[in-house]
Amino acid sequence: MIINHPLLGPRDANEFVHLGDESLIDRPDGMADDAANKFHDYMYLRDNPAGKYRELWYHDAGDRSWLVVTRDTLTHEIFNVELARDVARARGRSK
Amino acid sequence: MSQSFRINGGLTDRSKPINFTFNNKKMVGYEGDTLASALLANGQRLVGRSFKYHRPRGIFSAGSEEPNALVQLRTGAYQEPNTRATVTELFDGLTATSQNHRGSLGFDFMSVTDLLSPFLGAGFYYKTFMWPKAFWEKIYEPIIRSSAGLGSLSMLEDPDKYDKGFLHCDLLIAGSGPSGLAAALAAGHAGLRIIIADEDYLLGGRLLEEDHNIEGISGQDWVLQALAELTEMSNVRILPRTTIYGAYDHGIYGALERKTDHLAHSGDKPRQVLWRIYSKRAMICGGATERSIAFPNNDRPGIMLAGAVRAYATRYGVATGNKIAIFTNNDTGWQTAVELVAKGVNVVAIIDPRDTAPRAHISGVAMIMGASVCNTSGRKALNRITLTNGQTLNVDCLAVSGGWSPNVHLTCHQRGRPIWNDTIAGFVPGGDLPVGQFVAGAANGDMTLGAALKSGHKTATLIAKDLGFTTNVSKEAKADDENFAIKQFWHVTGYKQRAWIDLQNDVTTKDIKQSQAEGFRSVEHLKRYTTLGMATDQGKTSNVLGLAVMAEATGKTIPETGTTIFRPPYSPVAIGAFGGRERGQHFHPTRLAPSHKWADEQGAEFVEVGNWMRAQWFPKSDDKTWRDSVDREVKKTRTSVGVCDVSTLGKIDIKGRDAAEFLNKIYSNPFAKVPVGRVRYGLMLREDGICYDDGTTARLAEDHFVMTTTTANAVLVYRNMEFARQCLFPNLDVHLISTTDQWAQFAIAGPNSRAVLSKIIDKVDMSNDGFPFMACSNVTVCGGTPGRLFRISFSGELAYEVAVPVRYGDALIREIIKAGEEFDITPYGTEALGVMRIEKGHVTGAELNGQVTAFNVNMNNMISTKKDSIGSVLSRREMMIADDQVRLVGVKTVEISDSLASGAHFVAKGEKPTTKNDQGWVASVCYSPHFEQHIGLGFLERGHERHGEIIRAWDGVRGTDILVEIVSAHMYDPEGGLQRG
Amino acid sequence: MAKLSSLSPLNGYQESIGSISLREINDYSLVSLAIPQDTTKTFAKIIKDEFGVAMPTSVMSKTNKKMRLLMTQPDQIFSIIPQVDDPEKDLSKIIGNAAYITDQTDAWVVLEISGVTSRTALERICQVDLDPNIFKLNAMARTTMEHMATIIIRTDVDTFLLMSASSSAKSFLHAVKLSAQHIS
Amino acid sequence: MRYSALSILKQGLTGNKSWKPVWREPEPKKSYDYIIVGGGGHGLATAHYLAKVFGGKNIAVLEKGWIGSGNIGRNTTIVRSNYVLDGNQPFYEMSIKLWEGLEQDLNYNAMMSQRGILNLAHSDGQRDAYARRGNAMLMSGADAELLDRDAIQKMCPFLSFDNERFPIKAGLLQRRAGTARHDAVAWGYARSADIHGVDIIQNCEVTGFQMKNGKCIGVETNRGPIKAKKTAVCVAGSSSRVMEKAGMRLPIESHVLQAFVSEGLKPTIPGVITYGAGHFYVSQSDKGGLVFGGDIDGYNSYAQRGNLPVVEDVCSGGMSIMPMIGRARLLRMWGGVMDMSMDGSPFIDKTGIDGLYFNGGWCYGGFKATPASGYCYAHLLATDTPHANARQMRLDRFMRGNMIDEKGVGAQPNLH
Repeated sequence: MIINHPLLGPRDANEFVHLGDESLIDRPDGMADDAANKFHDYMYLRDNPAGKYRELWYHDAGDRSWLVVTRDTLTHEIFNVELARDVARARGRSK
Repeated sequence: MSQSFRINGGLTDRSKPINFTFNNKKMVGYEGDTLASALLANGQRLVGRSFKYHRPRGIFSAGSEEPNALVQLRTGAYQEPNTRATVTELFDGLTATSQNHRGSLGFDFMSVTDLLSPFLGAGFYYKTFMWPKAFWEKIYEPIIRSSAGLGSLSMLEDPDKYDKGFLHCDLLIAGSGPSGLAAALAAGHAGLRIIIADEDYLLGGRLLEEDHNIEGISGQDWVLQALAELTEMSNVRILPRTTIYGAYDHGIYGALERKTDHLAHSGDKPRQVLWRIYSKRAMICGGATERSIAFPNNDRPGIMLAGAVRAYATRYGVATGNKIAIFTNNDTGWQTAVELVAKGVNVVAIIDPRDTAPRAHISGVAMIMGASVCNTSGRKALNRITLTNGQTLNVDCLAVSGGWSPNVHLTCHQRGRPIWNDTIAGFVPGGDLPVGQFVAGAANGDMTLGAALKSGHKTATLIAKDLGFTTNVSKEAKADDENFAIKQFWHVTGYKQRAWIDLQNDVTTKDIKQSQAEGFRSVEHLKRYTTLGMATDQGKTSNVLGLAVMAEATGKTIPETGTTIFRPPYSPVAIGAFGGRERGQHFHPTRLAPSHKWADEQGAEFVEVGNWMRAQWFPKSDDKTWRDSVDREVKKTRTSVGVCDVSTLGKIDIKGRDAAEFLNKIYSNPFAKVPVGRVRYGLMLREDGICYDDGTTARLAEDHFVMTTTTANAVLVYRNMEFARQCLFPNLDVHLISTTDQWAQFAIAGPNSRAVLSKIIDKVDMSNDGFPFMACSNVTVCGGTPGRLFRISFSGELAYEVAVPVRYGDALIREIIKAGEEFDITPYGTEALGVMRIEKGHVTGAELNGQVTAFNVNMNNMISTKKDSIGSVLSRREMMIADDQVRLVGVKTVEISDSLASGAHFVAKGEKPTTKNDQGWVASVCYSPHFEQHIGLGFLERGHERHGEIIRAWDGVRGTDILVEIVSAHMYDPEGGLQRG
Repeated sequence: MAKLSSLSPLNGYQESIGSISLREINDYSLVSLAIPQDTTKTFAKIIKDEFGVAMPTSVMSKTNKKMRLLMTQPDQIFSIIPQVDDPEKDLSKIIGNAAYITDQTDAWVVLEISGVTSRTALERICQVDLDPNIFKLNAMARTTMEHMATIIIRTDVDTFLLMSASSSAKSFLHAVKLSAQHIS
Repeated sequence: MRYSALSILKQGLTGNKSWKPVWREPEPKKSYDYIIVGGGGHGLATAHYLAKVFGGKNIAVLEKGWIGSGNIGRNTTIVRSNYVLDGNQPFYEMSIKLWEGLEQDLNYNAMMSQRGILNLAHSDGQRDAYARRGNAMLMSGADAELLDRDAIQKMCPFLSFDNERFPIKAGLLQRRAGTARHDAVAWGYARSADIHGVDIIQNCEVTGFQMKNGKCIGVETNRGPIKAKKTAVCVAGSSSRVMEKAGMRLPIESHVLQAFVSEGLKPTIPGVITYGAGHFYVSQSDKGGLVFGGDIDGYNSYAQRGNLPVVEDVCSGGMSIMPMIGRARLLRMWGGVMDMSMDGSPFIDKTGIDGLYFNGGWCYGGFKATPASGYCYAHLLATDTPHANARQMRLDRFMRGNMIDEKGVGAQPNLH
């Protein structure tokens, strides 16, 4: 596979490490009352779609960026690649 | 044997004879021959035995689709099983032997299976060999295994080198026949960066094997002209002897280039190079493969594909027989006849099941329409054929054409399905091609020359436009279209003799019918039940025929019956080539510690820790065993001073205004308020609450920490912290720099460590008050070299770690040893390190194995409840903090003389070692010179409240079962006075 | 006490293989400059004013006699300068709080490969497209070769700098050397 | 028709004309007591044991394609019981015992071949972990032996014992492990289930579940609705896609695992061998092909195909530990969809929905589990209580913190 890095252009996927679902960005608040349930769902439950999937990749042998890749799990076609940091900020994560 | 079947013409160089042997028979061929063409020239008909019935077999094709002519090439460690003679270039001294027979090729004891064939039909083995139970492994299976398989490996290490590489292009063209060359010319002139690859060593495809005219010159001359043009272009890369074996995601293609297979010796150069080709677009111009017709006894040596007979005559100057008959259901068979006759080859008859007028007029050839071949004879070589009209003909070669199958393989590697085309009676590429892939020529169903040239040129021109190369549009080469009419005629029915479909796996029309009768009707079931198309030729000549027969048996059409999926590789690829150069010592990179050179001089034993080589111990002449060395190193360190290279530990510099806040989220114990100049032990959890890593982190400045991780987890910890930094807390001002390779770090431990270091460190108050336990500081060493000093202890002794830039590491270890001479300082390795940490009760990877919680290691009080750190929430799940969980304990053998092994399980006295009675396990052990017995660390149910208890350490796989006493993990200096002193 | 002598990862290795020459470069200092989100502009101005070098991009290094700058991460720049004893100290005087400075000189081995066939040799281990029209002069890429993280920079038509981890320097040299031998 | 040497003889003498279909092709009925969704190995085994052992009646297996078209038809055929955790090991040992009697139980030769599995260790730590595992195996009633370097060299002289990057330190050997003919397992179970009255319905895709006040009362299919007292899902790589129709999210991701087979060779290696310092395991099929594989590709996929980096990684591992295979040619590579669970271990459990049961999360280890999975699932369906050997394979184990994580890599499916 080839991942079109937003800063570096097309790179062979073997430079990257795959983590999993984009939703891992949405880490729940550990101090909240329902933290136990929230963290269970966050850590263990997956949509695992057959089709468009937003997933996290890490440019391990490259610029160390975490990326959010939108890819079709049936065809492997990649539609979009973003810097995870930008996505995280857009989702309101801060400190 | 003389080359009695040579005729004039062809592309072999008669001035360059080449000697070779087949089954120790000396033979001669010419440069430009393949092993197959040379064997045929020498009149060698019988070349191998079939897989199941061990039927005599001869050369069937002239290409990589060959199912029969598989030989063992070369000898000794170079022995290469299952090598297709039809694509093996002849080289001087080539040795080949036939395979899969007991006794000689001519007399194969195993051919008895042929007589038993009525009982060995499809799937017979599923229905028997079940009684008695014990017989399968001992008797039946060994027999099946030894008769199965084809060639054999030498069982010796492959002495050849292999390499890999990466290529980039705008357009990859797979195949150099008419459509491929037309495409290359068009794209080349347009300025695209192109790669054109062909599995053959000569480019030109069928233009080398057939007589044609293009633009008024012969097809072969046109090829030479085209190649001359392409060679001139700097934007064109021509790869002969290169098979595009697979189509992968996003325009990546796998290619195998055979660099030295055509030579007697590969020298010190790679035998093959495996290319990964990154293409913007790709054109598949792989042509088509001819198939046979299933008629009784259609597998005898001398029965060949018509196109192959034509190729041997035209390209190699070899007549495949003295009396040749042609059996064809389409017009290309007639073209073969015309060309053979023109070359003076004796064609006695052409048999065509079509009830039409002859498709051409060929004088001297009996043209028998509306008839078929219904039997043949000649066990080791064909000598007679019988026709459905009762006629018999004495022939030594039968050229068969059952039509052509476009080579759609590469279009299907991403699970695209080809579609059936009735006009050409073959599958053509479907609509769902891999992204960026196009197909032209016969591979796309353009079976005639004119059409192939046209589609090649047209497609390439479109691609050029699409990629923005618009200026040069070259003109298209023109040629006439030959006749290509075909009748869908698959097999000759109504006779009881077997008619073969898959020649290599011995699948006959009977097997297909039985498979249908037993309900294995889906194509995949058919393939799996009969093994149709699963041989080394992957059914290139048999799949379509098999489908057609199954379709007929089920009363369905071929499209309804479907097609199996083609999978990479297009033709088999040596495993060595996929392995490339990453073998032996170079399987993985090797990392060397800064003191490696010095340690090597000391005669240290080294051990792999991940990719690192670490000194395990430093033998002295009077050490009798490795244990003597380790015990000595431990005692010396505990009584005086020792030094150990700990540079392999992961080091990460953490900088930024929010560094402390960041670490407070990463570590489960508090880190926000670590004062500058102090080190703190940190426990790191995975988000799922399991212990991940531990280590010390030093605060060198308000905005600067230095973290150490275990050697094994350095990369992962860094990655996880980058995740936290970028994805979870994107607005913290914190930066990570891995400094593992920047710093050489040495642990100096023992009562005299302070005295030794005082000589190394420039002007630092080393007193206990001036530089107390868990202190850290930037320092200079040996008169000005910038360094870092930490007072931390893994051994439990008064100890320090001193770090300098790696380039000074070698010099520093020598200085430390010098400074330590008066105290008889000892270097110690990973074994002594391990002994001391076990004595002290420190956990490492052996305990923190990814399954263990802070609760298990009695550290759950380190997980702060006042903050939200990674893993804290999930670490509190009920089962993870349940009373009956295993807890970290120390163990001592009850008998001083007993030795303990890690991996032993805890079982109560008098109980059976069963899963139910399993109470835990021993995680790490050592002989402790301090306690003068074996001790260890382990995990035991409720272990924290069972100190003093005597229990068994049961080690069934090593056959030991001893009594141990459960003690606190902190066995050596539990109060920790020594390290603080 | 004697000042500590220094030893480079490949001890000044130099060799010609066919038309290719390989040599270790070890007369430099290398520091990592981590740039806080709010000081990017200040930093850019400082290096422009003080060193006359523009900000590098993530695919193009910037260079002059004084230094070469590589963007190795979105908020991290490597600066290669002539060798000094304590580059952290020297640079912090100029850069101040505009970046966090970390000496990385010893973390890397730097190998220079040059010669008309250098690209052909690199084809065997480098999956980045080195076509001169695409990977232009001073272009840089952080990639992997033979499982080793590598930074490659084009310093001339047929000359490349290869940077990899110092601890695996010998394995890295082997990989590059073998490629040169295989194509010579 | 009962299979025997005699039946083959008879048929052979009469031209093999009267072989009967191995299973019927019935039309689906309006309703069943049990519907098993998924005609793979586990589904067919479940049907077999449910009908034959637990006396279940009125059972249907619904398969969207052709039976055995899933991972049972595309795996590397390894059978073993060499786990360390008590949530796994007794279950897999039970499975081996069922394998050992399978031919007789099914009157079908699935070619279970106990030629052993050898796991190589390349460091002291790895050896000790294998010792702990081997002891756990013995405690469960399985067989295990810890071999030293010399014993391994005697057994496998062709392994790389010089110039190795990671020397062979020891090996864990289970002699009762081995391989079986994967397709035949599906066909054998199908044939036996069919004989015991199970309707095996191919080309019947489940498109939804029929719900009635919170209870599952049947399924919707492309061949019409079918009622069922109990609906048992058993669809491996498609687990998430199917259970999503019941509104469930699973602790499962679907990943691609590639496998490889070489050209046919005369007998080359004894049993199954796994490399402890690289991603490579290999065995040799009765037809002579080296069947080998390694890690999953590492990204979610339903595409049933993989990519080159893993192919090359696996083969370099093979060349490093077994440098004599260099001149053998790789004949075919393919990929299967693995239902990778969050801790690498499976589920055999009721769901939150009455009448709906789930079996999945087998990762890349489902083949060897086929008999025990079918048996325990049938037990659960028939008795509504989990079989003792599958009692930890529950869907709620993550909530309770009772993970069965053999590898110790945590909630990251692509690392298991």
